[in-house]
Amino acid sequence: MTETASSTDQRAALYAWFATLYARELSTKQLQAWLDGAAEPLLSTLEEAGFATEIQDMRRALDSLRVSSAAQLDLAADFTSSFLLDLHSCAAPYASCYQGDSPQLFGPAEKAMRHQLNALGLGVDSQFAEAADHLALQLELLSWLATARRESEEATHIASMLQWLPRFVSKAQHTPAQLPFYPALSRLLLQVLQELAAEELPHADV
Amino acid sequence: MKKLWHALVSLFCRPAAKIGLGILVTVGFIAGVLSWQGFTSVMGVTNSEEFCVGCHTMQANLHELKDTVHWSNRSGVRAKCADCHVPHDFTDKMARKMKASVEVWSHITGEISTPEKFEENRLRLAQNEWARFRANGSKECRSCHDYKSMDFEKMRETSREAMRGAAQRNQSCLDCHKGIAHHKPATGNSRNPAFDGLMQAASSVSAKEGAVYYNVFPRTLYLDEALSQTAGKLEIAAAVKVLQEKGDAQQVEISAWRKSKGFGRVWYGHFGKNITQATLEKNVAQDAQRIKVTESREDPNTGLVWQKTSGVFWIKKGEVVEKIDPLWSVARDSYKSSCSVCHKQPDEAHFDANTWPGLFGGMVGFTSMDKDTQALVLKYLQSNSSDFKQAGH
Amino acid sequence: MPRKNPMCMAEWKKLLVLSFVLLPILLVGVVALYGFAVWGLQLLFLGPPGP
Amino acid sequence: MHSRREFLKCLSLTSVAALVSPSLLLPRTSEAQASSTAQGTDAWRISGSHWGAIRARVAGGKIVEVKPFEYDKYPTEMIQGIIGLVYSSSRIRYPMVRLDWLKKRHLSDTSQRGDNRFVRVTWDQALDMFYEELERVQRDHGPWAMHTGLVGWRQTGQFHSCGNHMLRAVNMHGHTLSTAGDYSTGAGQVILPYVLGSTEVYSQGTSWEIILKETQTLVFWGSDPIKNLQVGWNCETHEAYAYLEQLKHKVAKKEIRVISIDPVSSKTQNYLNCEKQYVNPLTDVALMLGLAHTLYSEKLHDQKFLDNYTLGFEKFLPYLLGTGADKTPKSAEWAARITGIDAKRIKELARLLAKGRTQLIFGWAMQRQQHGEQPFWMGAVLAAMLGQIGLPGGGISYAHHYSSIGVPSSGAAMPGAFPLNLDPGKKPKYQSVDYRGYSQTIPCARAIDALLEPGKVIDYNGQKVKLPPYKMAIYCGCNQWHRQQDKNRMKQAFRQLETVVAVDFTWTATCRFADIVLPACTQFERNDIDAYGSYSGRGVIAMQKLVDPLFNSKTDFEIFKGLTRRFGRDKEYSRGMDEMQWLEFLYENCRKENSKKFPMPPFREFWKKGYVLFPAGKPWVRHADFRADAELNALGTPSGFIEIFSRKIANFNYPDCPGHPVWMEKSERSHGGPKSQRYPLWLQSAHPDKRLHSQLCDSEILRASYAIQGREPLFMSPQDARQRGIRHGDLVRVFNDRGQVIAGAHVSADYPPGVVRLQEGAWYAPTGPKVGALDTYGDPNVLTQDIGSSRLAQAVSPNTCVVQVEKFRGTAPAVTAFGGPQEVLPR
Repeated sequence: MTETASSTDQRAALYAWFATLYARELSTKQLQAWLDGAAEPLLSTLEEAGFATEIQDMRRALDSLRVSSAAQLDLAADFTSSFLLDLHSCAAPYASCYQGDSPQLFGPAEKAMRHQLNALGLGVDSQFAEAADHLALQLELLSWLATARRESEEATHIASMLQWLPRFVSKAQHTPAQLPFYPALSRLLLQVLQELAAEELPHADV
Repeated sequence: MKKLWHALVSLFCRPAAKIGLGILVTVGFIAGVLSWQGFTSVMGVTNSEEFCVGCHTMQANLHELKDTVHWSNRSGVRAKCADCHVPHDFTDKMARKMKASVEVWSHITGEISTPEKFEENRLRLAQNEWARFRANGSKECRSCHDYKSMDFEKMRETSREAMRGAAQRNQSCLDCHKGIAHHKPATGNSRNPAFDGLMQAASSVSAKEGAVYYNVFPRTLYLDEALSQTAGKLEIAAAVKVLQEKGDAQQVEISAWRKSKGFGRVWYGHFGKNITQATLEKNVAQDAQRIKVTESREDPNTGLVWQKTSGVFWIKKGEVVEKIDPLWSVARDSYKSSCSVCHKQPDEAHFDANTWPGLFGGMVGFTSMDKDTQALVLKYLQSNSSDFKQAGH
Repeated sequence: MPRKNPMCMAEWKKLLVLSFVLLPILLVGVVALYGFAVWGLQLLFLGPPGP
Repeated sequence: MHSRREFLKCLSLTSVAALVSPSLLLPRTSEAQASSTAQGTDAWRISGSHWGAIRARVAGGKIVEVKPFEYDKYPTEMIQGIIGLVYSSSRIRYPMVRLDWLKKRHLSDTSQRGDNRFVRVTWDQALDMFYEELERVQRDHGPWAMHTGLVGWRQTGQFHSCGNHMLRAVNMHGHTLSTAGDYSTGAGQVILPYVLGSTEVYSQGTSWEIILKETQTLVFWGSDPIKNLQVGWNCETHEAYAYLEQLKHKVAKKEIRVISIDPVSSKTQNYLNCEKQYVNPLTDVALMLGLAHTLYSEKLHDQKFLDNYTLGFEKFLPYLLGTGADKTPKSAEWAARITGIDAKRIKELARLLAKGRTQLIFGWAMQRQQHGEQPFWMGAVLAAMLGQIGLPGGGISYAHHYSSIGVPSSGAAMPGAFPLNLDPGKKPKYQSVDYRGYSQTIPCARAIDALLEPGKVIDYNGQKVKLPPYKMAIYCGCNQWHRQQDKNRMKQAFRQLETVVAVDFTWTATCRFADIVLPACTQFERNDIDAYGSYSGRGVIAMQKLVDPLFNSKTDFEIFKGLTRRFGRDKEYSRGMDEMQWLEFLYENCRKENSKKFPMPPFREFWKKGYVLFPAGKPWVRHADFRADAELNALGTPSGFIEIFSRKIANFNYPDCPGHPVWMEKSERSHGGPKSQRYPLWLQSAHPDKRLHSQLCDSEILRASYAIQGREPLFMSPQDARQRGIRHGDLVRVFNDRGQVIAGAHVSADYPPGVVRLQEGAWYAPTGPKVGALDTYGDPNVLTQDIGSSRLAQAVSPNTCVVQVEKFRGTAPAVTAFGGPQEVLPR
C-alpha cells in the first residue's frame, strides 16, 4: 500500500500528523510510541529531505524525555506554555491573533475559516472546543483538501496560512517551553509549507 | 289557556290509534338518541376553547395560559379551559353550566369588558375558583395529576419532600400551586407571610396569669380595659407579663429600662442595650402615677443614666406567644437569605447589641425586607449578639 | 294503494312534534332545572361540591 | 535542494498514519451543526454590567457591536471595553494546574508560584483535585486552615454571583475562615456606627434634587463623583449625572457655591468648573480641626444642636482649645502649618460653611489611610457643629460618589441572589468547628499578616483576634493580587500556602499565583438577571446570554455544581434547578414582593422584553427623621445620639484611636512629614477613571486611550517633572523601600508639586518571582504599605505612602501583566 500511495495521500497524512501535534498534548500512549521509535522512519525521511536541524532538535527533546520521570507531564507543560496561554506570553495558534493592530480572539480569520468549512459541508468535532482558525483545524482542512484532490484550494489555503505563520513560528521560538520539541516542530511546519508553496503542487497520479 | 292544556293533555295521554306501538317506540328511540346527541354536542361546544374565548373578556386569560406549561410542553398534553374550570361529574357539571348564566349576564352588562376592569376583578374571580378547588381537593387537576401515579424519585430534590407531604395529607393542588395557568392576582398583603403562622398561633394561646409571653407583631398598648385610650406601641418580640384577662383584653406588665435623657418614651429590654420593647406617648411616659422607676444607673459606654421602669397596660387578647424561638427562627431565615445577596452575612455574635443597629441600618436598604421583618431581624441579631453569648466571636 | 287516513296523518304529526320538538325542550328544561336546583342547594345548604 | 522538494516521495504513509489521531473535521452532522446554527442568529440582545445596561448585536455567533441601553442618558465609554473583555487574548481557555503542584501536590515548591509552568487538565481532573484538597485540609487541619477569598466586585448578575457559588459549595463541604470588612471602606464602616449610628458609606443619601434646591454651599471633600459614578455595584443607571449637569449650570450662574477640597484638581472639579481648595495630602483632619476651632472661637457653631442631638462635645473641647493634655490649641494658625493653607483662608472657609445651608460630601479616599477613622469622625463633628444634619440640603454625606446614591429609591424590591448559605436544616459534610483557638473571622485586610505572623493576637474593634496561618485559599472572581497592599510582602506570604485555587475568566495575577486555575465564562456568556440601579431601584434587567461560553470555560454555577457532585451534594446545591429555572424563581419571588405596589409582568414576558422599569421615588433627606424626633428615631449609636466623644471607643484604650477625633502624624507623609526627605512625593492610588478596579485593565482598546508607552500612567505635576528631567510620555521608575514599578509619565497641571497618582487596579506585572522584582506595568500596590488603619478598624492604608520618581534609563523590560503565567528567569 505504501508503494502505491499517491503523493496527495502522503501530503494529507503529513498535514494530519502536524494537526495531531498541534491539537492536543501527546497522551502517555502516543508519547510512548514516539519514544519507542514509531516516528523514526518519518523523522529520518524528513532529516534526509533537508530538515536536519529541526529533526535533531526534536530528537534531542525526545532523548531528554526518555530519562525524565514524568515525561508526559513535562512535554504537556511545554505544550501549555507554547500554545495555551495568551498572545503575549505564548504563540497563540490562531490566525486572528496575527491580524490587525490590537489582535483579539475570534477575529475575521476565524469567521472566514468557519464560512469555508460550512461551504465544504464540514463541521468541527464538538469535543474540540476551539476557534475555527486554530492551527490544528487549518491543517486538518489542508489534509481534507488533499484527500479530496482539490489542489488549487489546497494551494490557496497554504498561501493564506503563510501570511501569518512566520510570525507565529517566530513567537514559538520565544515561549517558556523548556524542551526544543515544539519550537522545532513549528519551524519544521513553516518550512514544509513553504516548500509546498514554492513548488507547484504535484498532480494526483491516478 | 285551557285549550292549550287540553291540547297538551290529549297530546300526551290519548293513545295512538293508527300508528303501531313498535313504530312509536322506534321513533321515540330515534328522537331520544338524536336529542341526547344534540345535548352532548352543545355541551361539547360550550366546553370548547373557542366558545370560552368567544366573549372577548376571556382573550387575555387564554393568552396567559399560552405562556404556561399547561398549554405547550414536551409531551403534547394540553389542558383546555373546561378541563380545569368545568367539573367532570354530571351533577356538578350541570350546576356549573347553570351558574354560567351569571357569566352571560356579566358579559351583557360588560362587567369585565376591558382589561382594566378584568384586573380589578381578577382577585375576586380567582378567589371563586380557589374556593371551588379547595372544596373539591382540586379534583379537576387530579384527573391528570394523580398522587398515586407520581414517581417522587424523579422530582427535583426540593419538590420531592413537599410533594410527598402533600400526598400523605391528600392535599389540594391549588393550596400551593396558585397562579400556574393564569397570572396570579396581586394579593393585597405584602406582609412577610412567615408572620401569618405566628399570628395564628397567638390567636389560640390562652394566657396563664403571671407568666411571661412574647409579642408577635407590633401592637397598640392601651391604658384601659375597654381598649379605648392609646398608651403607645408594644414592639415586636417584646416580653410582657400577663396579669389578668378580661373579655377581649389582657392586662400586662412591662418591665424595662429607659434613658433619662429626653422624655423616656422608648423602653428597652436590658440595661444599657438599645433593644426596644415599647414606645410610649409623651404624656404616658411622663406620668409618674403609672410609670414606676425603681433604679437608676449610669451606662459606662455612654455616660447616660438609665432608669429601671415598669408599667401596667392593656392589650388585645390573642397577640402573644409562649416562646420566643419561633419568632427567632423566622428572623434567622430572613437574615440568612436577605443578607447574603451581596456578601456573607456576619455571625450574630460578631457584634454586640449596640453595634448591630448601626451596621444593620447601614445595609438594610439593600434588602427587600418589610419594616416589621426588619425590626424583628434587628432584635434577633441584638438578642443573639456577643453580649448574650459566652463563646467568643 | 289505500287512501291516506287524515286521522293517521294527525297522529304522525303529533308523534313528530312530540318526539322532535317537545322532547328536546323538555330534556333541556329538566336538566336546566336540575342544574339550577343543585346550584341553589349548593348556595344554601351544600356548599361547593366536594371531592 | 532538489531532495528537499521531493521529500514527499520518500515518505512512508504507514509510518505517518500510526502517529495520527482521528480528524477533527467531520461531515456536518446534526451535532456539529447545532452549535453553528445556535450561534448563527443575528440579533440585538440586552445585558447589564457595572458600567451600565447595554444592547449588544450578535452576528455569526460573535458580539460585534455594543451600544448603551436607551434609558441610559449618560453612558460611560467603558462599555466599549466589553467586546475586548470577552475576546481578550488574556482569557483562560482551559482548566490548568501548576506543574510542580501537579507532581507533588501540597508539598510543591511554592517559591515557583507566579513563575511556573502549568499543565492543561480536564474539568474532571481539575475538580477532582480541588475536591481532594478540600478533603485533605478539612481532615488534616480543620476549618481554620481554609480561607475563602472574600469577594468584592464580582461580575454582575444576581444568580451567577460568583462569591455565593463558591461559599455555598465550599461551606457545604465544611466550615471555613471568614473575613470581615472590605477594601473600599474598611475604616469608615467601623467608625461611623459609633458616631452616626450607621455605616453611612453604603447608605442612601439626601436626594440631589433637594441639594440642588436647598444647598447654598456644597463641599466635595476628597470626592470625585464624575469619575466614580461611571460604575455601580449592580447594573448602573448613571442617573446621578443628570443632577450633576444641573449643578454645573447652577455653578456657572453662581446660584450655588461648590468647593472641592482636594490636593489635586479632580475630574469633578474640572467638570463643574468650581472652586478648588488645595490641602496637603493626609492632613484633612488638621484642616477640619482648624475649621472647628474657628467656628467655636467665633461662636459660629450651633450649640443648641450640640445639646439636643449629640453627646460628648464637652469632652472634645479641651482638645480643640488646647486646654487638655497636649496644650496645643487646634487653631487656624496651627492647622495652617500642617495643611499648607493660609490661616486667613481657613477662617474664611469656616465662616462660609457657617453661613447658610451647607452640605458636606466626603469621598472614601480619606479613610483608606493610616488613622482613616479620624477624618470621617471629625467630619461628623464638624457637621454637628454646623448644626445642619437632618436639614434639607445640609449635613454630611459619605457616599454621593457611589452607585447613583442621591437618586431617590423607587421602593421596589430587587431580585434576590443564588443562596450563599446552605438550605435550612442542612449541615456541611465536615461539621467540625474546631478553630484550634484561632479566630473564626479576621479583618480582611489582615489576611496576609495571618500567613506571615501566624498566631499573632491583634486588637480589632474591641475584640482580640488570633490570626490563623491558613493552608489553602480559594479565590473566585476575586483578584486578591490587585487589592492587597505591598505585593513583595504578599509574595513572601503566599509561599506559606500549600494550595491556591483561582476561578476567573482572565489571567489575573491571582490566577498566575495559583495552583489550580479554573476558567469561568464572562457574564456575557450566561443568562442572568440584575437590579437596575443599586439604590434607585429603577428596575430589573435581563442579562441575556450573548454567546456560549468560549473554549472550555463554564459558569460559576456549573463549576461549583461539579464540585459538590464529588461529595454527592449537587442536587441539594442546585435544588435540582437549571439556570433558567433559577432566573424564573428569583424573578417571580421579586415579582411577588412587588405585587402590591409595582406590578411586574410574568417571567417570560419580562425575559422577552428584557427589562422592567419602576417609577421614580420621592426625594428624601438623610437623618431628617432623627432631627424631627431624636428619641423615637434614635441613631444606632450606643447612646442613640451623635457621639462626638465615644466612651465605648475610649474604653478600648487604643492609642491610635482615642475617644474623640484627633490629628495624628502618619508613619510617612509628604510635604515635610516623616520620610519625606528620602521619598518626597505622596502617592495616591485613587480609583481608576477607565476601569473598575482591576476589571477592564486587560481591555486593549481602553488601555490604548490612557496608557503611556504601554504602561500605567503616573500623573505628576509639571514642577516635579521638570525637576527630575522628565517629560510627558517618558518612562519613569517609581520606587520606595517596599518596591519599584515602571510607569509612563503623564504630566498635568491638575497635580500640585509633591503629589503623584497611580490608579489602583493596574495589573501586577513583576519581572519574576523574586521578592522585590521590578513591576513592569505600574501597580501602585507594589509601593503601598500593608498596615492596619488602627487597632479599631484594621482596614487598609494604601494612601499613606511616599515614593520617589526618576526617569527610567536603559531598556525597559516588556510588560508581563496581560498574559498567562510565564517563565522569565533563564533556565
